[in-house]
Amino acid sequence: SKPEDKGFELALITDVGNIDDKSFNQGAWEGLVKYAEENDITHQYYKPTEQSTAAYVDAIELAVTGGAKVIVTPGFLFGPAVFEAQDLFPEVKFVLLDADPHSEDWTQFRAEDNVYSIYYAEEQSGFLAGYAAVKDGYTNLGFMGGMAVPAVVRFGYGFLQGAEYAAAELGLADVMVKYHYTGNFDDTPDNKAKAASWYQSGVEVIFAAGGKVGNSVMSAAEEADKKVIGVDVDQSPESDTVITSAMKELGNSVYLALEAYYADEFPGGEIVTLRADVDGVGLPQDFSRFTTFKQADYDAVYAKLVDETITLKTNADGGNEAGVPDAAKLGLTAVKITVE
Amino acid sequence: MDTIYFVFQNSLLFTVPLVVVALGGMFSERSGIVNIALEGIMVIGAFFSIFFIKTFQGSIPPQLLFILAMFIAIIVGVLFSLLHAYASINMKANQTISGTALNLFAPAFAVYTARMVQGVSQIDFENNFRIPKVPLLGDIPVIGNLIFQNVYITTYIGIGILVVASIILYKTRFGLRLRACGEHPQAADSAGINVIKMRYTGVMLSGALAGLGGLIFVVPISTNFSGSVLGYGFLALAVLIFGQWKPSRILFAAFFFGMMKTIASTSTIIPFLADLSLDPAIYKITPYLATLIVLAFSSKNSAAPRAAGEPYDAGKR
Amino acid sequence: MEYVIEMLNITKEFPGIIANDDITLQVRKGEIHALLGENGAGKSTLMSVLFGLYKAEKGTIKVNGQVAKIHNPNDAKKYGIGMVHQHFKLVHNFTVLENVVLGVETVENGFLKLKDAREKVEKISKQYNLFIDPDALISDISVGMEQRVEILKMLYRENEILIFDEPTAVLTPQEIDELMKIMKNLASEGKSIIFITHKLNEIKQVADRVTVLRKGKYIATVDVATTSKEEMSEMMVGRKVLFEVEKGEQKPGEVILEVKNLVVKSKHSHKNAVNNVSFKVRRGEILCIAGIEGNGQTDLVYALTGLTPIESGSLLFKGSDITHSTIRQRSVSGISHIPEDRHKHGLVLDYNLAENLVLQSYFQKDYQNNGFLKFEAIYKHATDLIQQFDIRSGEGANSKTRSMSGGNQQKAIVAREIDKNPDLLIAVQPTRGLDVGAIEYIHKKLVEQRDAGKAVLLVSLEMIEVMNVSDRILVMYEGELVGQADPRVVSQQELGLYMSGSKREVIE
Amino acid sequence: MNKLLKSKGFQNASASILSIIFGFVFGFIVLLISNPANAVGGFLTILSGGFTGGMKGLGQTLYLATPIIMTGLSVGFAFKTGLFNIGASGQFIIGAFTAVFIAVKATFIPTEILWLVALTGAFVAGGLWALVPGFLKAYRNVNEVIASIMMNYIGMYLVNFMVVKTVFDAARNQSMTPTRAIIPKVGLDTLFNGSNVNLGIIIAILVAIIAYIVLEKTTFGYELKACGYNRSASQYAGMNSKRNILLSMVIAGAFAGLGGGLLYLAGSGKHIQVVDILAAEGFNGIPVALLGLSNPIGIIFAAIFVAYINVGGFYMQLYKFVPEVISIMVAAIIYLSAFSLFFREQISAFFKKRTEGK
Ligand SMILES: Nc1ncnc2c1ncn2[C@@H]1O[C@H](COP(=O)(O)OP(=O)(O)OP(=O)(O)O)[C@@H](O)[C@H]1O
Ligand SMILES: Nc1ncnc2c1ncn2[C@@H]1O[C@H](COP(=O)(O)OP(=O)(O)OP(=O)(O)O)[C@@H](O)[C@H]1O
Ligand SMILES: [Mg+2]
Ligand SMILES: [Mg+2]
Repeated sequence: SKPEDKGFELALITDVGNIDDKSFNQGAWEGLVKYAEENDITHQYYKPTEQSTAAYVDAIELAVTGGAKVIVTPGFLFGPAVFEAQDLFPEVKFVLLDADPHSEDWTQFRAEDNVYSIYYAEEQSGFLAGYAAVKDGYTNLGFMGGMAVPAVVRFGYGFLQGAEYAAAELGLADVMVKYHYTGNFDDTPDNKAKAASWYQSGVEVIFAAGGKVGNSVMSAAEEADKKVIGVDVDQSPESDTVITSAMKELGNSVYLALEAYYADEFPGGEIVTLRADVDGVGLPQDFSRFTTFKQADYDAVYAKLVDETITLKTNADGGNEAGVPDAAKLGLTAVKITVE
Repeated sequence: MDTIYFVFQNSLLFTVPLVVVALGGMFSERSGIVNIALEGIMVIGAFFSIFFIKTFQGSIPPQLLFILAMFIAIIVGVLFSLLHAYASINMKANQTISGTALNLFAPAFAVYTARMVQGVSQIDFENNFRIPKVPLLGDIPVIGNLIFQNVYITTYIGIGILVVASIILYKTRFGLRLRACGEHPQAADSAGINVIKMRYTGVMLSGALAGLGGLIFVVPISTNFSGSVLGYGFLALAVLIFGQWKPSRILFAAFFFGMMKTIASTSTIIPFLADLSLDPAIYKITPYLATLIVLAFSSKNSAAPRAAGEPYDAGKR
Repeated sequence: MEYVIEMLNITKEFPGIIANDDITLQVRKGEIHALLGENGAGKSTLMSVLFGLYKAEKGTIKVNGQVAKIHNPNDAKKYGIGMVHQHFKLVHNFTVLENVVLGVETVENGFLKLKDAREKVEKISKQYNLFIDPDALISDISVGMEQRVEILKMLYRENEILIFDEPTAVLTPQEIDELMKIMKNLASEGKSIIFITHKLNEIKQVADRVTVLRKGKYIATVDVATTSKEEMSEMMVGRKVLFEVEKGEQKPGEVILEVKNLVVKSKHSHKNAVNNVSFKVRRGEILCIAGIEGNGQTDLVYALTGLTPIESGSLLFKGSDITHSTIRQRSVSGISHIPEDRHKHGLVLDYNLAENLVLQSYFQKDYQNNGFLKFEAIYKHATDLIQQFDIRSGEGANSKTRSMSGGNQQKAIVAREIDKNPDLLIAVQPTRGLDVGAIEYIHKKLVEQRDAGKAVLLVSLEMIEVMNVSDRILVMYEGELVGQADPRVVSQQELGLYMSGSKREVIE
Repeated sequence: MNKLLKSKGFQNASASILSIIFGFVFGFIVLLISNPANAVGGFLTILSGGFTGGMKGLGQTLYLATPIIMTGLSVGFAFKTGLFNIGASGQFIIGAFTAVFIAVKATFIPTEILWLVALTGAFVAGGLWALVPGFLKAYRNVNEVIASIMMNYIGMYLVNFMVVKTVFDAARNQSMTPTRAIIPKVGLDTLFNGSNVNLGIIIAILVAIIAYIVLEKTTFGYELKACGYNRSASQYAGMNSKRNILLSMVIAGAFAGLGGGLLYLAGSGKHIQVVDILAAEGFNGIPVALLGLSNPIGIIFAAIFVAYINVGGFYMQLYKFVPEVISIMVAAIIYLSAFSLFFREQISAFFKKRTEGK
C-alpha cells in the first residue's frame, strides 16, 4: 500500500517538544484531532529529523507528500520554515502558532495567502493569573518560566502586572514575587529543589510557565502543601495543587482555523493576536480552588481587558533583551520582584 | 537552622538515587563488568514501575504501592541487565558496546511502548509518597529534622542498601569472591570459583539497583515520567569512580555532589549566597567544577577493579 | 605400577599451533615427577588441561585409575589437584589469608569466618617453615613470598596432587633450597608432585622421574637417577648443549658508565631504595649486580635507564652527563635495556611481533620517513630477527605477542635490544624462565657483546648465571653495594654471605 | 580471493553486516507487533532509507552523517589510544559556539574565508576543551570518563551563558544566525537538489582519512596506540606517555569541536538552543564509533549508515510509525555488533571449513 493512497489531509509538525507535552503542542493537536474526528478527516503528526529550519521544511514537505492540505506548525521556531514553505507549497495552507513567517535573520517578514499566523496575548492570560492569585489572598508569589522565549516572557510580565493591579485594588503595600527562568522545559531535580526552596522561604503559589517544569513545581507543591498556577491548558487535573491555569485557547483556535478552511474562509495572509476580546486567553471556568476569588471578580476584570481599560506592557517595553522584567517599565510599586 | 534542614532534606533528592545506582555499578564493576548501561536500566526500571503506579494508584495504599513498585523496578532492572550480562559474559563482547546499546534502547523503547499502549509518551502519577514526619523519630531534635521529616521511604531504603552493600562486599563469602572476580578472575577461577556465575550476579545486582534507582529518582521530582532520567545514570557512573568503587566513599561522593547541586538551585534562600547575587550560570556550573577540582587533588591512586572491562578468558596470561 | 595421574594421548590446539600433540604423562603416587621441555614445548598447557583451565581436543585423564572429567578447576579440586601457576594467581589487593581461603572459605550464615582459617594457615606456615604473615597485602610482599603463598594455598586445600609450574624461576638461591626441601617433605608425606623447571640441577636434586616434551610432542619418560644432565638436555632440545659459557679473556677498555653517589628514593618506605651507590662499567666487560630480590636492583636499573627520577648523585655515560636525560636520549645515545618485567615494560602485548621489535627504533631513519612508518622495512627487520634469534610463534612477524609463550616473548626482547647494537646493555634477569638452549644462546650473545668491546651490566638473581657469565661481580644489599668479587676466585658460599648481608666490605 | 575471504578486514566487515541484518529483522518484528498492516511498507521505507527521497534524501543522509562522523571519530580515535572520550558532547557544543561566535562577531574577516576561520576556531576550541580531561588524566591520574562527564555539563552551561551574553537571538531563545559564514555548497546542492549537504561532508571524510593515516601509518599513531595499550611499555620505549595521552584527548576533542562547527555553519537554520540539555550528537558518536570498530574509515561508513536509516525513519512517518523505532533498531544493531567477536569466529570457522573441505 502506497501511503499516498490513503494520505493524511490534516497535519501537525512538532518542534522541540513532543505531541503529548500536556501543554503547547498537545493543546494544538487536540484541536486538530477534535475537528478531524468530528468531520472524519485523516490526520497525522510529524517529527523533524533535527531542530533546524531545514529539517522543519523537510517535515513540511513530507507532510505534503503525505497528502496534507492544512499543516499546523505550533511554535515560534517555525517562523523561518513557514516563510520558506509558503512559497514552496502555495496550494497548502499553514496555521502558524506563536509566530509569523520571517526570514532566518529577521530581515524579511511576509505572510502569503496560504498562511494564517496566530499569536496569543499571553500577557493578558498571565495578568489574569496574577490578579486572581493576589485577589485570592496570596501575597508571596513566584514565577518560574521555562526558557525566556517571547511567549513565556509575556506570561511573566502579565503575571507581575496582574499582581500589581490586584494589590492596588486591595491597597496592599507589599506583594513579593520571585522571578526565574529555569533554562529548560524539563522536570529535573534542580527545578524541583528550586521550587521547594521557594515554598520553603514562604512563597505560597508559583506560576509555572514552562512545560514539564510545571511537573517539578507541582511535585514540590504537593510536598510543601502549597499552590501552583498552570499554563497553556487547564492543568488542574494534573495535581490538586493547581488552583488555576493561565490558558491560551490553542485547541480552539486551531479548530476554528480548520473550520474556516473547510468553509472556504481560510484567513490567509492574516497575522492575528488572539486576546481576551475573542476569548483567545483566559482562566478555566472553575473557581472552586480559590477561596475568595469569584467568578464575578474574574468577569469584571476580564471585561476591562476586553474593552482595553487595562493595557499591558509586553516584551519590548517591559524589560530587557533577556526577558528580565523591569519594575519601573512595568509600573510596579507594590509588587517587589526578586529576579533569580 | 530551618534552612540547613531544608537544604539537607533536599540534597537527599540527588543523593539517594545516585548512591543506589552507583552501588549497583559498584557490584557490576567489582565483578569485572563495566556497566555504562546504568542510565538505560534506570529508564526501564522507572518506566515499568511508574506504569504500575499509575495503574494501581488509588486502589492500593500509597506506601504499599510504592514498595510494590520498587519490586517491579528491581525485577525489570534485573531482566534488562541480563542482556548486558549475556553480551559481555557469554559473548565476550566489548562492554562499552553492549552498554551503549542498552542506553540507546531504553528511552526509545519507553517512549515507543507508552505511545502504543496509552497513546501518549508521558505516564502520569500522583506523588503522595512523601512522609511529612516519621512518628516519634521525627521529634528527635536535629536528627529528627534532618532525616525523619519530609522524607521518602526511599531514603531509609537507600541507607539500608548502603549498609547491606558494604557488609556484603567486605564481610561475606560472596563479597570476597565477587571482588576476586573483578581483580583477577583467573585467580578466582583457579580457586574454583565460577567466574561466570559471579559476574552474572554482579550485573544482575547492578540491574536491580539501577532499576530501583530509576524509580526513586523520578518519584520525588515530578508528577509524570516520559522516558528520561536526564543523564543521572552517567552521573552515578561518575559518582562510582569518584567514590573509588567503595561504598563509604560512594556515599561521600554522592552527598558532596547532591549538596552542591542543592546549594546551586536553592542559593537564594541561603543567606550569604543570596547576598552575592551571582549569575545563575555560575551556580549551575559549580557542582561539576567543584567535583573536577576535588578529583584533581584526590586521584593519585585509582582503585578501579583491575579486570573490569575485560572479558574473562581462562587462558589469558 | 599404580599411577595417581595418567594423561593419555592429550592433544590441545590453539589457533595456528598444536600445543600438545598426543602427549602421555603418567605420575606415580608419592613421586616428584619433573616435566622438562624448551620454551613453548607445551608444559603449561598440559598442566592447564589437567587443572581444568583448558579443554583438550583429544585424550583421556585418569586419576587413580579412574577416568576423570575435569572441566574446570573446581573439578580438579575434587580430585585433589592443586596448581602453582607460572604466573601467580593472587589477588593483589587481598591479604594473604583472603587469597588462601578464596574458593574454600568457611562461613557462618554467609558471613566469612576467618578465625579458624587463620589458625590453620599459621599452623601450615610453621610446619613447612614458610614464614607467612596472613595479614600482609599481596601487593606488599616479595615475589618469593608470593610463591610461598601459592604453595600454602595448595596445602591449605589438602591437595594430594601438586603441580608446580616453574616455581623457581623467580626465587633466590636460598629460596630455591627452601622450596626443594618443602617439596621433598611433601613427597615423603605421600603427596605426588609434578614439577616444571628448566633447571636440570633442580631436577637432579629432587625429582624421581622426568618426562620430556619437545615442540608439543612427547619424547620420553626416564628415571632421573640414571640419566645425566647432558642426556636430559639433549632429549629436550634435540642436540648437545654446552653448560659452561665459552668465553675468552676479558679485555676491559675505557670506562663507559660511571655512577657517582647515586641515591634513589623509595616509593614505599623512608629508607632510600638505592643509597649512595658508585661504580664504573668498562667496555669489554660483563659486570654483574648480584643480590637477593628486593635489595634495590630494580630501582638502580630504573634510575640508570631513566624510568625513575634520581634523588642525588650523577651518571656519566661515555663521558657526558646523563643524570637528567630522558629515557629516549639515553636509549639513543647507546643504552639498551632488557627489562625485568616483560609484560609490564618489555612488550606491547596487543602489538604484533614486528611492531614490538621496533619499539625502541621505530623513530629511526630506517623505519620511518617524515613520520611515516616504513612497514616493509619493519617486517623485513622482524623476519630477520625471528630467524636470527629463533623466535617461535604461531604466525611469524604477524603474531600477537600476547599469544606467544613466555620464553619466546623474552627472546623477542633480547633480540630487539641486542639488535640496537648498544654500547651498554643493561640486562635484568635476561634468562628468567628460559630453557637451557635459549639460555645458552642468550649468554653467548652477552659474551659476544662484551667481545665486541661493548659493556654489559647484568642484573641477576641466578647464582649460576652470575658465576658463569660475569667478569666482575658487585653485590647489592639493602640499597647499597656491599661486596665486590672476581667470579674466577670467589665461592658461591662467600657470595651468599654478601647477599644476605652477613659480610660487607668497602668498595672503592 | 581466498586471501581476501580470510583477511581480518573482510571478516570484521561481514561481522558488522551480519549484526545489521539481525538488527533489521528485530526492527521488523517490532513493526509487526505494533502495526501489522503497515509493517511491510514501513520496513521497506527504512530499508530504502536515504534513497526514499531520491537525490535529496541521499543528500540529507550525507548532511546528517557529517556531525556524527566527527563525533564518532572523536570517540573512536580516543578508543584507539585507550581512552573513553564520553565528553564529545561538551567538546561539540563548545566548538559549535566558537564557530557561531566567530561567524557572527568577526565582521572584519572577509566573507570568503570567514567560514574557514570559524571552523578552525571550532576545531581549536574543541581541542582546548578536551585538554582539561586530558591534562587531568595524564598528570593527575583522574579517570577521563568522570572528568569528561563533568566537562560536558560545564560546557553546556557555559555555552548557554555565553550565547545569552554574546550572540543571542532573544526572540527565539537561541543563537543568532551566522549568515556570513555558511560553509560553501560546492555544487553538492545541485547534485543533491533540495538537501543541505555541503562541503562539510567532504571535510569530515578528509579528516577521517587523515585520522586513519595518522593512526595506522605514522610514528605518532604508533606511539599513541602503544601508549593506549600499555602505558608502562611506552614509557620504557622512551615515549612521552603523558604528552601522548594529552594529545590524544586534544585531537579527539578537536574532532568533536569541528563537528559542532560543521553542523551549525551548515546553513540549514540550526541554532544553539539555550536549553539545559547535553548535545545529543556527542553521545551519538559512541554507537557510530563502535559500529565502525573505532576505525576511522569504518566510522565514515557507520555514520552514513546511521544517518541513512534515520532518514528512512523520517519517511516512515507516512506509515504512522513513530521514528523512535529507528533508535530501537540502531540499539539492536549495536547490541548485536557487540557479538562481532562471536560472529567473526563463526565466519572464520566457516571459511576454514570451506578451504579445508576443498
Ligand atoms: N577489609 C574490611 N573488612 C571488614 N570491614 C571492612 C573492610 N574494609 C572496610 N570495611 C568496612 O566496610 C565499610 C565500608 O568500607 P569502605 O568503603 O570505607 O572501605 P575502606 O574502609 O576504604 O576499605 P578498603 O580500602 O580496604 O576497601 C566500613 O564500615 C568499613 O569499616
Ligand atoms: N592462550 C593462548 N593463545 C594462543 N596460543 C597459546 C596460548 N597459550 C599458549 N599458546 C601457545 O602454545 C604453545 C605452548 O605454550 P606453553 O605456555 O604451554 O609453553 P611452555 O612450555 O610453558 O613455555 P614457556 O616456558 O615459554 O612459557 C606456545 O607456543 C604458545 O604460543
Ligand atoms: Mg613456561
Ligand atoms: Mg609455561
